[in-house]
Amino acid sequence: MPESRVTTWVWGALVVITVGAGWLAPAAHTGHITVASLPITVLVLGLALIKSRLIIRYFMEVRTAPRWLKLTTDAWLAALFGAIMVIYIV
Amino acid sequence: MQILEQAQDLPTAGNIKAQWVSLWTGPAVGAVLLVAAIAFPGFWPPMSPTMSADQVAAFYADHTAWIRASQVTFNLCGILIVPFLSLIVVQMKRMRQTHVFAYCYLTAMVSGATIFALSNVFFLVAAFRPGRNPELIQLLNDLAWIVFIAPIGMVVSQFVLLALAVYFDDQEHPVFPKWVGHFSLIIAAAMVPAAGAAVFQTGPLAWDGLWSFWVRNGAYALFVIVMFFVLRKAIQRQAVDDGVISA
Amino acid sequence: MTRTEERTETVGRLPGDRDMWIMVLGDMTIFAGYFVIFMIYRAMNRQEFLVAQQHLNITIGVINTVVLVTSSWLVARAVQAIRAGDVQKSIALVVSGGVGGALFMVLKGYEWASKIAAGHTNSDMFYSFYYVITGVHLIHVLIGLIVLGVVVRELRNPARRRAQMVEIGATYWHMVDLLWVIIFALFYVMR
Amino acid sequence: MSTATRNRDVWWMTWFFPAWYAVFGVIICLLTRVTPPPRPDVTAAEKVAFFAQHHLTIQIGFTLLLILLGGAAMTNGLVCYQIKRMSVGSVFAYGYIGGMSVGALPGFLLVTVCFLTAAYRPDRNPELISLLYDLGMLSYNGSLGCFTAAYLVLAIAILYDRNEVFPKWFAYVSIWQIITEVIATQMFVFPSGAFAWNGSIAFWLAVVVFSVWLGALIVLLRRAAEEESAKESAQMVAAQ
Repeated sequence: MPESRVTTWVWGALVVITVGAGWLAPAAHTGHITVASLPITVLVLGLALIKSRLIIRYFMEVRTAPRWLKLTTDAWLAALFGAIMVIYIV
Repeated sequence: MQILEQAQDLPTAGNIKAQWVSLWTGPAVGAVLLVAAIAFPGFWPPMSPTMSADQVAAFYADHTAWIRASQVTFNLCGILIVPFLSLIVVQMKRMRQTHVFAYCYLTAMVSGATIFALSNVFFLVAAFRPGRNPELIQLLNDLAWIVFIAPIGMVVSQFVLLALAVYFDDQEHPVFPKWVGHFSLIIAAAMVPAAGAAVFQTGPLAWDGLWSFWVRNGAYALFVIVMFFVLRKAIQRQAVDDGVISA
Repeated sequence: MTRTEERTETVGRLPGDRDMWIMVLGDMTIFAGYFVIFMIYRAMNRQEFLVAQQHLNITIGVINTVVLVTSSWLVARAVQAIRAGDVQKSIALVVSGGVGGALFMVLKGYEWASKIAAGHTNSDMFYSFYYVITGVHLIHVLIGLIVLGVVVRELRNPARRRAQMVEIGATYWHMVDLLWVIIFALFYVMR
Repeated sequence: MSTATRNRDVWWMTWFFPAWYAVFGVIICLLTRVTPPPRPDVTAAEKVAFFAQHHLTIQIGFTLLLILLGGAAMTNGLVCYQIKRMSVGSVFAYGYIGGMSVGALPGFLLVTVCFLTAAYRPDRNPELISLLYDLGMLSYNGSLGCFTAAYLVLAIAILYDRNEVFPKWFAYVSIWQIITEVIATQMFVFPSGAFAWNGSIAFWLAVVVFSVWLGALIVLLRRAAEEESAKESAQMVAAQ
């Protein structure tokens, strides 16, 4: 698959995930849901993690970058999302 | 200073003329500031830090007009010393070295002048409404005196930088003679103890004390007077070197 | 694929330059700090944050995310275009990416104005974070527009035209996108 | 003349730079207790108690700072000198010292004077002590524009420079500094929380970024001086 086609597919995935995640948001429902929800939060954070990694790997071209950069960006993602998750649960 | 006719329109002559004018702003501003200092009732003798709030308020109420007149003069004319100090920067840039000391001096000079300007404002605000709560007048008076006497860091660094620049100037004919460096450090040493004015209420280091008031201010005045003659000589030598005046 | 290309493929090639990656990784770390601190305050005021979050306009949030993701995609395409030697296409793509960024700022400005008009000022803790974090992000968008402007200017000048310059600008611009995606998840969507 | 002594003065200032910041760090952290900052969300009586508790160290520390205050100007003059060596001319160098010399008053002097004035008469009306406390801390932590201006001209100078006096990434680090100053605006609004003058974002994160900036600057100033020395000895060899 040519490079530009891959980029476009990634863009399509990002848009779809965004719209899907928007549907999960509390404000998307008129019923004023004001209860915390662990499954939804996990899902939302998981989707954000996928989106972030897609942007880093494909748009920022870390996919073909040196190993140290791949490791650094993955470590950043793991540390950030790990910390967010832990703080949320605790 | 008699500029040679054939050199009149040269840029070097313009430079010398500008420096010469700046040099003479020194004594002119010095004279005005001396008059202002004489006119400020709080200097004769310097107001004691041990005065109570009511006494301070009464002092401002009794001498409002003279405090305003003298401090407005300080406010208006104090920073006019800057062209004179800039002259030192210009001459430092002629010394045989990079210009780093000159830029440091310039920075310290600007900050130092700003600090001085702040003290006049505190004096003037205290005198603005003598009917204010005495505690507030005392606070403004404390701030005015502490800002006026104690923050000597900016001037001390100027003296140290000037001394360093003089010592590092290893030309055959240095811009300033070596003793200017020693002199500058002695003045710095004489002024340093005045920082104690922000702590002590009595004794020589209090803001009305022998050291913090008389020695500190006397040392600075002496520096300006001596530098007038040092700078005059340096400019004359530069003028000769540039072929602007005859030797 | 020639042999040299194959080698760079396995060793890996740094897009843009080292300096911009220091900027991007450092900025990502600083923002990670903001996010973690936000989460800590959120954990301490769960219900309050959740109620305040209801008043954010999710539709604008989704639209803005799509706008920024699309803008990022255009800039990624611009990098591919300049590598293929198509300067005009690359310029057009960078400019349209910039338009996306400008549109994002307009929408964000509208969102801020309507929130403030509705009384959701920074006296509410959730909104104090919202304004600061999105505000700092907006400054990054603004810097990004300047960066994209520089890229366009360099592309127009045949003497200075370099693919690396586009890569540098793109790296920064994708970071702006990346940070927004996380802001979107934390402020708008999670419960 | 020995070789490469013409920038001996630059070397002096380059060594002075970290020395001064070390002393400054000791003064503000250990003696005067303004960094990390005392709390903004306390009553006037607690502020009086703060001054009573640290009375002596505040007086020692800040009196020392009154004497050493000029060191800030000297460190900034050195950065100005290095900017002047860039290929971008003097504009940014003058802009840098302009911003920084303005910054000396709200950034250092005002907190020094306010805290010393508060410690000067501990029996002053607590409301006035409280005023001096707020005035000192807000001007010290919240003098934003002077430094922002200096960081901005520094960043632009580095990005446009072709002599490579400082690496480009340092321009970006200076931009982070601007961002932290932007966030610090919030400390004028919030007396507590993440954006207060002792807040996790407005203060702690900012301190980390500042330390990175300062540490990098110390290293880069040394590198710039080394390169200047090398260039000069090369020129001297060429001239002989």
